[in-house]
Amino acid sequence: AAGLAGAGLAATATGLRAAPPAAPDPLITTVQDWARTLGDGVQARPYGSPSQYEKHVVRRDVEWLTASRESSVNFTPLHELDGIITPSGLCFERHHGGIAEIEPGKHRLMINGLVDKPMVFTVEDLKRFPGRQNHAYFLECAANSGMEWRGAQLNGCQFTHGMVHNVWYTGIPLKTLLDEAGVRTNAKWLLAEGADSSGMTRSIPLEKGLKDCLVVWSMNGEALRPEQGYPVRLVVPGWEGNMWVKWLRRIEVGDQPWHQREETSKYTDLLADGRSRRFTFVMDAKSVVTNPSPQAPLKHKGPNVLSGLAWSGRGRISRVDVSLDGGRNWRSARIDGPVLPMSLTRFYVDFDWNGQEMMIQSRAIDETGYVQPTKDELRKVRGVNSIYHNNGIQTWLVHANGETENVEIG
Amino acid sequence: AAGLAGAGLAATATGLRAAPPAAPDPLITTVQDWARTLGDGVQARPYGSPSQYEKHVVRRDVEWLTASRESSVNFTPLHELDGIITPSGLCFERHHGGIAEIEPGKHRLMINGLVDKPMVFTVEDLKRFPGRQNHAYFLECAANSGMEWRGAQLNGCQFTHGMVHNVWYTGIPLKTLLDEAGVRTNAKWLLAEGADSSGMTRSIPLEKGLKDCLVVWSMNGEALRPEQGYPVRLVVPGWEGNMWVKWLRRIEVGDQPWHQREETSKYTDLLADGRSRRFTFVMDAKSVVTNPSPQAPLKHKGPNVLSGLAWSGRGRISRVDVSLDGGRNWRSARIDGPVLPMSLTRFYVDFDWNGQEMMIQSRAIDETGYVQPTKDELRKVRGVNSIYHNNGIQTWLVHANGETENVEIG
Amino acid sequence: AAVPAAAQPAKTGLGREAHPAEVAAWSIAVRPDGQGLPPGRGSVKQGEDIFQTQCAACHGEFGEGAGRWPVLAGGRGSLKGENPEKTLGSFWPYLSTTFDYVRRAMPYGNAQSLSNDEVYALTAYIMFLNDLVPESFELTRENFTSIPMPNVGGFYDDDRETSERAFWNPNPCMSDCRPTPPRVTGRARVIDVTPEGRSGPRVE
Amino acid sequence: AAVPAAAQPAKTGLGREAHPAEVAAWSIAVRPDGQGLPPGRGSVKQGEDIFQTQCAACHGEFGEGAGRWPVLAGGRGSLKGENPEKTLGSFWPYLSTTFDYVRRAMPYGNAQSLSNDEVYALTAYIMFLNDLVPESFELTRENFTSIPMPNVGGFYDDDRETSERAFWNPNPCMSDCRPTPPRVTGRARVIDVTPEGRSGPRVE
Ligand code: HEC
Ligand code: HEC
Ligand SMILES: [Ca+2]
Ligand SMILES: [Ca+2]
Ligand SMILES: [Ca+2]
Ligand SMILES: [Ca+2]
Ligand SMILES: [Ca+2]
Ligand SMILES: [Ca+2]
Ligand SMILES: [Co+2]
Ligand SMILES: [Co+2]
Repeated sequence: AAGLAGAGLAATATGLRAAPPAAPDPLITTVQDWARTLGDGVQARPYGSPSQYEKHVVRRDVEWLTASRESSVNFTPLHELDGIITPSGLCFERHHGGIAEIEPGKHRLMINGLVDKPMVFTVEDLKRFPGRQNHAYFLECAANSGMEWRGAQLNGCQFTHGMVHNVWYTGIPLKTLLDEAGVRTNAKWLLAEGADSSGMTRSIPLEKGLKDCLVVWSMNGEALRPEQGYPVRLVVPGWEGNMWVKWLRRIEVGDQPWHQREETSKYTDLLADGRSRRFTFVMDAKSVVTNPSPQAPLKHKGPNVLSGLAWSGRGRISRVDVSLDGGRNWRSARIDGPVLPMSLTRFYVDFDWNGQEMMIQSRAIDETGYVQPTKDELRKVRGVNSIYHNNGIQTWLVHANGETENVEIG
Repeated sequence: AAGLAGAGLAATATGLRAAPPAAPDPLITTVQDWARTLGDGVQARPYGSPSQYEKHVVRRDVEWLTASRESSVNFTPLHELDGIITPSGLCFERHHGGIAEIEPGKHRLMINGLVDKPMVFTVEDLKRFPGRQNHAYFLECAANSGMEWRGAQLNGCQFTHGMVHNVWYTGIPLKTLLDEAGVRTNAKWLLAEGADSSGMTRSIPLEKGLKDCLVVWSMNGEALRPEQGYPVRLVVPGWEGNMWVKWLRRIEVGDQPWHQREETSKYTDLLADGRSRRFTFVMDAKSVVTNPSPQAPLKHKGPNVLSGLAWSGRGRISRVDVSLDGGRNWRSARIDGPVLPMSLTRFYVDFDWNGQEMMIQSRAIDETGYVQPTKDELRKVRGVNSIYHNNGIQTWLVHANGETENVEIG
Repeated sequence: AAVPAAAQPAKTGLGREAHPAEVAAWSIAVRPDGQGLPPGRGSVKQGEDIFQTQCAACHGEFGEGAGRWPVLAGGRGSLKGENPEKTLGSFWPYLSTTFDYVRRAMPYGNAQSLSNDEVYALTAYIMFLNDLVPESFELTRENFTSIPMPNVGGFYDDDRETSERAFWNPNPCMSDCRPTPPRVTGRARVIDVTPEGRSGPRVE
Repeated sequence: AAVPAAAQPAKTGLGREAHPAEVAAWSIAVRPDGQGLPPGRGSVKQGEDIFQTQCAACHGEFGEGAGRWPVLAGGRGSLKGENPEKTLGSFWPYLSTTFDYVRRAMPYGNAQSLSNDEVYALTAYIMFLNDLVPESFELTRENFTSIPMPNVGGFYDDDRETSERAFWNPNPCMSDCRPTPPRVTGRARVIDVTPEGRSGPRVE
């Protein structure tokens, strides 16, 4: 394990602690304003926001990506977060007709098609169904990392990997509503449709709909945010985010897929031979080191914490390996926090940095034994025209001065 | 189980579904504005907020409770939430000198007293320690439900039980910092001190500090909110909220408790004989039905979901029982979502309501076998002057019209 | 025909039956086999007029796309190249998708404002722009499924669990996994298209 | 005296040693045994002057509390009654708590602005208001721990796990747990002190 010798992965004691400063720190020896005068009282902030010193922690977009911000995307600032849950205000946004602002009393959810009786539900109806459930699931856009197929393009994990979030949902199984309407025996597919101005639609195999899809009205404990489908969205665990229809207004039951625009023109994976895979629903296991990363460079020699996220649409993460030398040598990371199926999973490597250049990578392994491939392994089987489902191993080059950049290695 | 017959706890089918309306719903047959025109694009909301239709979901205070809002409390709207996690913007606030607004680069954390060397850490230092951890813990103010000792007083679970929240924390064990400073063998107590204008202090047994206390900088994935101690707070799992010192600036190590104002004048439990219990740290098992409740009355006969929260400072919740007839008959609720030690736990009872009056109660049982007592059982052993640690069973009276009120029963 | 499932799960009685007019109003999805197509018709000529008024500003007079707005025509033969252009003509397997999507989502910002005849006409015009039909063509519910689509055979269902079986690996290499140290072959920095953090949007 | 622990855990080297002046600046906690008391002194008389200027607006001229601001004097003998009043005289077990708290937190809104002598004087004055010392009294570091406190014996450590052992119950009753149906004995509605939801604060 030669490559590990220089930048030791083990947290070993690094000599003596720093001596006291020659002069005392005036931030300690003088009474600061916040320790003397009264700050804001209760009810200054009936609904609280982050500190004024955290204004840089925001979703960001890449303006040149799209023609209009109403059909566009912004990105979760993964490098500023910790744990496994994404704060609701920072969950990346992807709209196709802007944010539908729907008064919940005016929202309707219809189940029609191959059912005994077509049904209409209000949001209040949904909240009265037995069997309400809570789950944390990741939602990843199939186009996450899509700009990186041909090589390193964007300098920051917010942009390369930030089309993912992980949220606690409360709702009822979609099966409950299908049972209420009575699904006919020849049914095989569902069409989920949104109430927004793109009328977003996706075909979903009935089997998935009956297995673990949820109709939810709550995220991270409170009502869904408008950007995330308020008042009702579909949750399709482990499958590509585009299918998690927001502002869900209709489920049609049928015996064939609909081949909608979002499953033909988009979200099909063009391979090198000019043919395309379709219905590539499941998100393969993936991971990214969020710290250090280009937006969060290393600042100190000595003890440091490397941290990152791993996830798999096929179930639980069973292991994450980290390399500091571009994939020559690997060590398994420490996973902390809950390891839930189809949920982001947090990993850490506590390491000492002696200032030498590093090529940091992470590699997720899930409970099915799938091992996150390198980008080159992926390109070998898919070419570079796929747009979607780029789960290749990311490389961050850390320079001697701590600066960190997105690189391709060969 | 006579009392259950009228308002059956079991979710049984209630006859036929409603027929289609005579006229179609225009909300369906006409194209709504949100399905036609473009809504806000990405980056209209770099840090998102709840829907304009959720403005009633806020922390609220009780103005007559305190002389000034800078030393006061507001309450989590428990009846509007679901799952186990409290959104950061809705976590109740309790300040003693208002919200300290601290620039993180100017914050210092000192460890002094019975240590080999007194130490000073910056926030950046903390983030470089090995062994970073993530945990969800409830924080309950010892005075939660304190207004209810002499009888039903406030009409809403937000006010009777809203001094509790449940948050994911990221940080390091306090032990890590104590080890770094080197705790002397005669040390027995810690003093935790805040940087706010109340200089908040609490004595904490060293044993607890070494066992599971955390020094954290992150809540629910992002930086602590200013109201919750940004940039650094102490986490004291299962123990009363006042000890979880916010804006943590100092840990002093000593061989005796300090008997500070918050552990003598306040947070001691005056009993009927005029003597007081002190150092009543642990929060006994407790629960509350959040829906229905006075602020969230029943609106429909037929299927309904009763929901609530249970928690214990001694570990995991093992069971929650619910009664609809004021405690004559009980049935165990369905627990959904993670059951974590010293964390809020969500329970549900799916039931059919025929419109009859109900007296709803819940009873938490934890893994140590502790059973949440009735209010009268509690008063028998504590009197009514305790202020703190009121974990008695709450009764909601649901009227035939669904209105729900806070009552005492005898 | 559809038959009810044998063992029906218990119903709660929540919700209500939909009115037939409600189902009709929201049943705008169209399938490749024509299921969901409304009655109606529209010609290339009619489509051209509507397109120039309501669509060309974004998609270009000939569907070539204005600025970064989507291209709707051309791209035939581009799928294996450096810059695949995916249009109705070059890529889309079914015509129904165009009808369905234009009806539900276009014109952008004024969705669901077109009549069924207008959608037939626009679909016909986009087909014409892609050289799939002559200028004289009229599209109807009746002839809808008879138009051959060039790339209909270009798709197959997800086969990753077999074709990418090698990614399931019980013994991923842990040490000395490559003979030579890696070298940098590309840098995002050089491309320089990352938004500057400091000039990004701010929450005030 | 303090000795280092036998098996020292590994150090990371993070942080730095504190400067003695830093430790001194932040070591404002005072214990019942006098540990932490700074040198200094102050008389009831001196305390009265400061109290009337800086404290009486909230706490009242005689510590009786203005409006809902805290009461600082009186309450002796009230602890078993309907309205216990907890003051230095009636409830607080240790004098050190007053010194410590006034120094760190008062006057409210201008904390940590008093000199040590002023805090000694104010503590003396609050003792006087509580009839614990005569008007001529001067408090010093030296005599600090010699003043008897009325309720020092009124506290004992948490004993819930023994005194409330009955709350651990392996078989809580599940049915017919009370002979008669419960009746309502009190209603929050009657007291009517709940803030109205609709008039509550709004997020705009
Ligand atoms: C103001 C700009 C604008 C106008 C006007 C407009 N479109 Fe579009 N069109 C778009 C955008 C943006 C998209 C992509 C939306 C998305 O993916 O979220 C799109 C997508 C499409 C697509 C799918 C393209 C693909 O490759 O998937 C078709 C077909 C289309 N438009 C047809 C039309 C027609 C027909 C009209 C006129 C009736 C029209 N558009 C008017 C902006 C416009
Ligand atoms: C502007 C109002 C205000 C002024 C002026 C003020 N106080 Fe206070 N005092 C308070 C409040 C409010 C509290 C309770 C704070 C809390 O619990 O968060 C308090 C608490 C106290 C307590 C503890 C009471 C208890 O029962 O626990 C003491 C002792 C005290 N003040 C002494 C003083 C002294 C001495 C001064 C002047 C040097 C002073 N106060 C000036 C508002 C004031
Ligand atoms: Ca201030
Ligand atoms: Ca930060
Ligand atoms: Ca609009
Ligand atoms: Ca609500
Ligand atoms: Ca640049
Ligand atoms: Ca009133
Ligand atoms: Co896909
Ligand atoms: Co207590």
